[in-house]
Amino acid sequence: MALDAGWAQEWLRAAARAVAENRTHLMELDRAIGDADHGENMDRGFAAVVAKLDAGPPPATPAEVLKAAAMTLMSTVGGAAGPLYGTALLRAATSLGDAAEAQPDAVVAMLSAARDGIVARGKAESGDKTMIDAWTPAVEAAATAASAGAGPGAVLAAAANAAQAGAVATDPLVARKGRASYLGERSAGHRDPGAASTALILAAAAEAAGGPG
Amino acid sequence: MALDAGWAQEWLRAAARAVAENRTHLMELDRAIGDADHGENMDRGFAAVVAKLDAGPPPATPAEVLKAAAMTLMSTVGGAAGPLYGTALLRAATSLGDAAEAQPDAVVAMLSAARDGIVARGKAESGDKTMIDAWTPAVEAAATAASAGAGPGAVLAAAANAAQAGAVATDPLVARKGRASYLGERSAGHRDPGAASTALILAAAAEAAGGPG
Amino acid sequence: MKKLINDPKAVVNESVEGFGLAHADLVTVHTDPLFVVRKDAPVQGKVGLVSGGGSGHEPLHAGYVGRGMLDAAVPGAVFTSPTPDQILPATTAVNGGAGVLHIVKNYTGDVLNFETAAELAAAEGVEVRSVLVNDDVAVEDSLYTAGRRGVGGTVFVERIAGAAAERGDDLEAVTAVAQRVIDNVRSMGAALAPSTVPHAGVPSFDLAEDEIEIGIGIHGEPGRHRIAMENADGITTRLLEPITADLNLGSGDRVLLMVNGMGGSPASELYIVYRKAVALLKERGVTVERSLVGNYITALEMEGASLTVLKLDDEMITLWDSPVSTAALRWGV
Amino acid sequence: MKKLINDPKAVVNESVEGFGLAHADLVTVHTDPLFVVRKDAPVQGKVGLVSGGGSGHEPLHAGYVGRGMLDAAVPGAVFTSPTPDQILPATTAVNGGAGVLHIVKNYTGDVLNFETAAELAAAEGVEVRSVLVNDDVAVEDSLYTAGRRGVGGTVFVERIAGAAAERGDDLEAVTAVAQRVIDNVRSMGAALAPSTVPHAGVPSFDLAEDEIEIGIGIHGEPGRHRIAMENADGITTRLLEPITADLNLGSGDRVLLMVNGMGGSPASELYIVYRKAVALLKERGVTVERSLVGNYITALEMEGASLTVLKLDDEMITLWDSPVSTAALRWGV
Ligand SMILES: Nc1ncnc2c1ncn2[C@@H]1O[C@H](COP(=O)(O)OP(=O)(O)O)[C@@H](O)[C@H]1O
Ligand SMILES: Nc1ncnc2c1ncn2[C@@H]1O[C@H](COP(=O)(O)OP(=O)(O)O)[C@@H](O)[C@H]1O
Ligand SMILES: [Mg+2]
Ligand SMILES: [Mg+2]
Ligand SMILES: [Mg+2]
Ligand SMILES: [Mg+2]
Repeated sequence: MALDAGWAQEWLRAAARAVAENRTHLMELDRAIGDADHGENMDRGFAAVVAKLDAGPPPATPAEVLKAAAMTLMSTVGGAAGPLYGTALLRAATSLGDAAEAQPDAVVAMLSAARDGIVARGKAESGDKTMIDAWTPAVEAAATAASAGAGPGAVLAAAANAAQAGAVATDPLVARKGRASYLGERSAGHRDPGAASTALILAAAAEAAGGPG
Repeated sequence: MALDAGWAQEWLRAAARAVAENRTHLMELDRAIGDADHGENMDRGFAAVVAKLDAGPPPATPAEVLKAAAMTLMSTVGGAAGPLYGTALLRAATSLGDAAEAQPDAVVAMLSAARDGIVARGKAESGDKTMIDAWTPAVEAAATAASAGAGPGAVLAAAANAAQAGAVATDPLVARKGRASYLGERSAGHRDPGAASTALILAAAAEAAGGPG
Repeated sequence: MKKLINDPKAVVNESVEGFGLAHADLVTVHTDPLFVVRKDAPVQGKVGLVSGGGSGHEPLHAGYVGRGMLDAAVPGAVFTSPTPDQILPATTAVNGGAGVLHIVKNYTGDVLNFETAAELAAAEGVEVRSVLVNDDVAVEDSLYTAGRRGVGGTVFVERIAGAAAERGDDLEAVTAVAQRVIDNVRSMGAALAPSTVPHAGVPSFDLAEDEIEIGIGIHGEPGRHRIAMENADGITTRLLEPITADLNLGSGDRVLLMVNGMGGSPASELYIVYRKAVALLKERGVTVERSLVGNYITALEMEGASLTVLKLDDEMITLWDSPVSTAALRWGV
Repeated sequence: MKKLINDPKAVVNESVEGFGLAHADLVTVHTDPLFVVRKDAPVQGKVGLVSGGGSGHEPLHAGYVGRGMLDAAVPGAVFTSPTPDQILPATTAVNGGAGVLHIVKNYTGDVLNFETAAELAAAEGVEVRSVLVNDDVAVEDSLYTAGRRGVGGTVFVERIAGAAAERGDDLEAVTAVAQRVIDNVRSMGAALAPSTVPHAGVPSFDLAEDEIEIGIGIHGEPGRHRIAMENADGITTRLLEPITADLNLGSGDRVLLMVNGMGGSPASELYIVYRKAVALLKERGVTVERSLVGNYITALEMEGASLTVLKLDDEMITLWDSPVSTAALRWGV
């Protein structure tokens, strides 16, 4: 499937489904090292995104879809994740410009812009046990896939796999940013909820692209 | 043993031991249909009585002992039981007058005066599921024993046995006085804590008398 | 049992001592025997107001000692009424020559201990009157029982009678307005989870995860009956109905409404209950003129809430609004 | 999970609605987006004070809206910071031409959302400053982490900056005094039992019958470490030591002391903690000039308490004592 406005819509709808299915799981992760609201926040936000998509006229470009989603997340998620995902999608939209569809290089640029937006807002570095630990390997894997000549779907699939591995790799880390950092050493041995939701969202992007294509 | 000042002291000390041993039991009874403090209140009060006896010069008459105990209970037990037992012992003391020791008829009169004092203050009738349901059969049994020619120890033993039977007989009753009355029908199926403590106290009186004598 | 306490037997003394330290501008704490009086007691020429009862209901009663409310509070052991040897000196300490009113919650223990203290005070030449608060509609009022309990309405009686005393009403008038509040106030409560008396060490009743107690008192007693868990609107309706029925509230009536937390429920939940109670009263044409939402008469850390409704007249509103300066209620000063 | 709520998703809206009904004399509640402003907002020529954060900390923040304290409170979902689309209209609604101060508790979510709102407000021509409250000594302060959390100190910042704004200080001066409070205030808390977030439905951590959490925050997060249950004096000492050390408190220092209940602990226990805290401070030659004991910044129905100590100067005392009229703090009016 071409990564057009239809794909972008399907991405967000698939993400909303994934977040809803994993609401309790994300809440459990956040309960262990945070305040138990990540699943609820993300579910509330993505449900609002879907409502927004349902209500509005079909946007013409993927950037328009992502921008609308960004604004909705920003005003419905709250907490740390709201501004971070909001900024990520806003930067992703800006990076896509008014292209009708995204080619592999544009996908890499989009993911990179999203990651950079999160860093700009949250100031986290790799290894701080945040969603950045899922985004950065995702961007790197996407870049590698794209330079190896993969199609847009395969680039997204590579990103999704790396994000998932990155999320798993947060398990042993001691948090240095976000709410989990208050726990100090006690944060080790638990997966970062934001990294886990990033993996879900990127898997949704790949799923919406219909696999390698 | 003659029912003299020494007996009265020993009665209260034995009662204090019995109440201390049954503190949790009395609290459990009160927890079921009241506010879970009867054991604590009685234990606090009788411990204070013992401390008072230990501190003071040995009183000359049983009435003096009972009067001191009455005042102490009144100012340390609190709740419903404090004024009721305080009044009971005060009236008991008054009934004994300045006799050096109590004969069987005086024992009956003493128990009867105590019971009447509780009724005067608390206005409970037989069957209201209160300590009266232990006191009244105790008075009756004591009177029967005395008119049958029993000695003072045997009169007290008869009173104690009847009080215990009276306490058991409160089990099926629906409370109409005291805190248990707030429960209405739900108070049935539980023993009244005040009736149970009355049985303990009268058993202590008999014990202090050293059995039928 | 996990509690922020040292020795279960020292709970009341240490707590009241801390209270005295925190509110040294308002009260003086007497120990041995234990009672709390208004800093400037006795106020000459003013009727003195004394209340008291078992501890564990904080801020009741010590939290209501101060200008425009109580002159003295007498704390008993936890959930156990105080003894006459405490009530008597509290009574004489606040007698400014105009007599003293005892505000007694209707529990056998409180009634008997205050009764004895009043007799002793009278013997010392202090004129003492008593009123008996019995506002809990969960308990049937009958000549053959101990009658209804005194619960949330006590706060209103202490405040409104306190205001009347403060403006200089005599003992008869203060007693009369206290009785008028009692005649027009009703309450009912529900518990979601029990409390644990420190010296008992176990919860005062056991409740399944999907059950609640309706018609509880403030001493951790079980309630009148147990029902399956309901939502806030449902519970509010269940508590308010018997109150409005008993007070015969109807169109045009004005009320003072208290949504009281039992000690362990968050304030946010009390406001959800308040929202529904106001709506239900409005449906009947009843106006909520004044209100209190918060922990005003508690049962340690019990989870739950009670509703108290007072049918107001103009004088009660004036008295309610007059200045009050206590640890737990303060306005106008 | 048993709570006095209807729909877990409606908790915040219904609760704030009830709050608005109960305190209609003090505040106006705006819904969609949700925020609470002082009845007479905007006060012309006065610096506007806005705070906010996740709900579940009641009375913080809406309970502190009114004369001498906040102009607006912005409630997020339970334990979740509010969003810029709520904070922005609250900010413009209380701008009386003298600019607006955002009082932000130091949590990533609050920081980011207030930051965005401040940018948007600036774009609309409103002068906005921000202060970051970070008083929790349980958390290590480091350049490489999110830094210390904002907890109990927030109440003091809101009150003292609110008093400065009320007397007419300009934005720079109000910001400066707020920062001075932040620089001199420290807190630490302990939990005996966790709370349950309505939408989560399970307690936010599990604690054995003989364990307590030391160094907890106000969001139901687990604390820094877990220890075996201790008595009130022991826990108080454990909480106070790091505070006095961090503030370097010594002989002659004067402090404002708050013993704050986390929501589910009875007031009587807080006074036992207060008693010990005062004694410990006295040992060091520190005088408790002013104090608060009660539920001022909570974590739903969590059982436990926190201590907050502010090193006072004369101006802070003057500001603290000036009139305040909010739902949860009221004196002098
Ligand atoms: N400074 C940061 N940079 C990047 N990600 C962060 C930062 N702070 C927190 N996060 C992410 O946000 C997630 C928590 O989101 P959420 O639970 O919704 O918000 P909150 O922590 O405010 O409750 C964390 O798991 C982490 O991945
Ligand atoms: N009106 C009364 N007449 C006689 N006994 C009473 C009356 N009211 C209560 N009691 C007795 O007091 C007992 C309760 O005592 P206690 O628990 O110490 O006081 P409280 O009920 O104030 O907590 C009851 O079990 C009952 O036997
Ligand atoms: Mg979270
Ligand atoms: Mg009892
Ligand atoms: Mg009792
Ligand atoms: Mg959160």
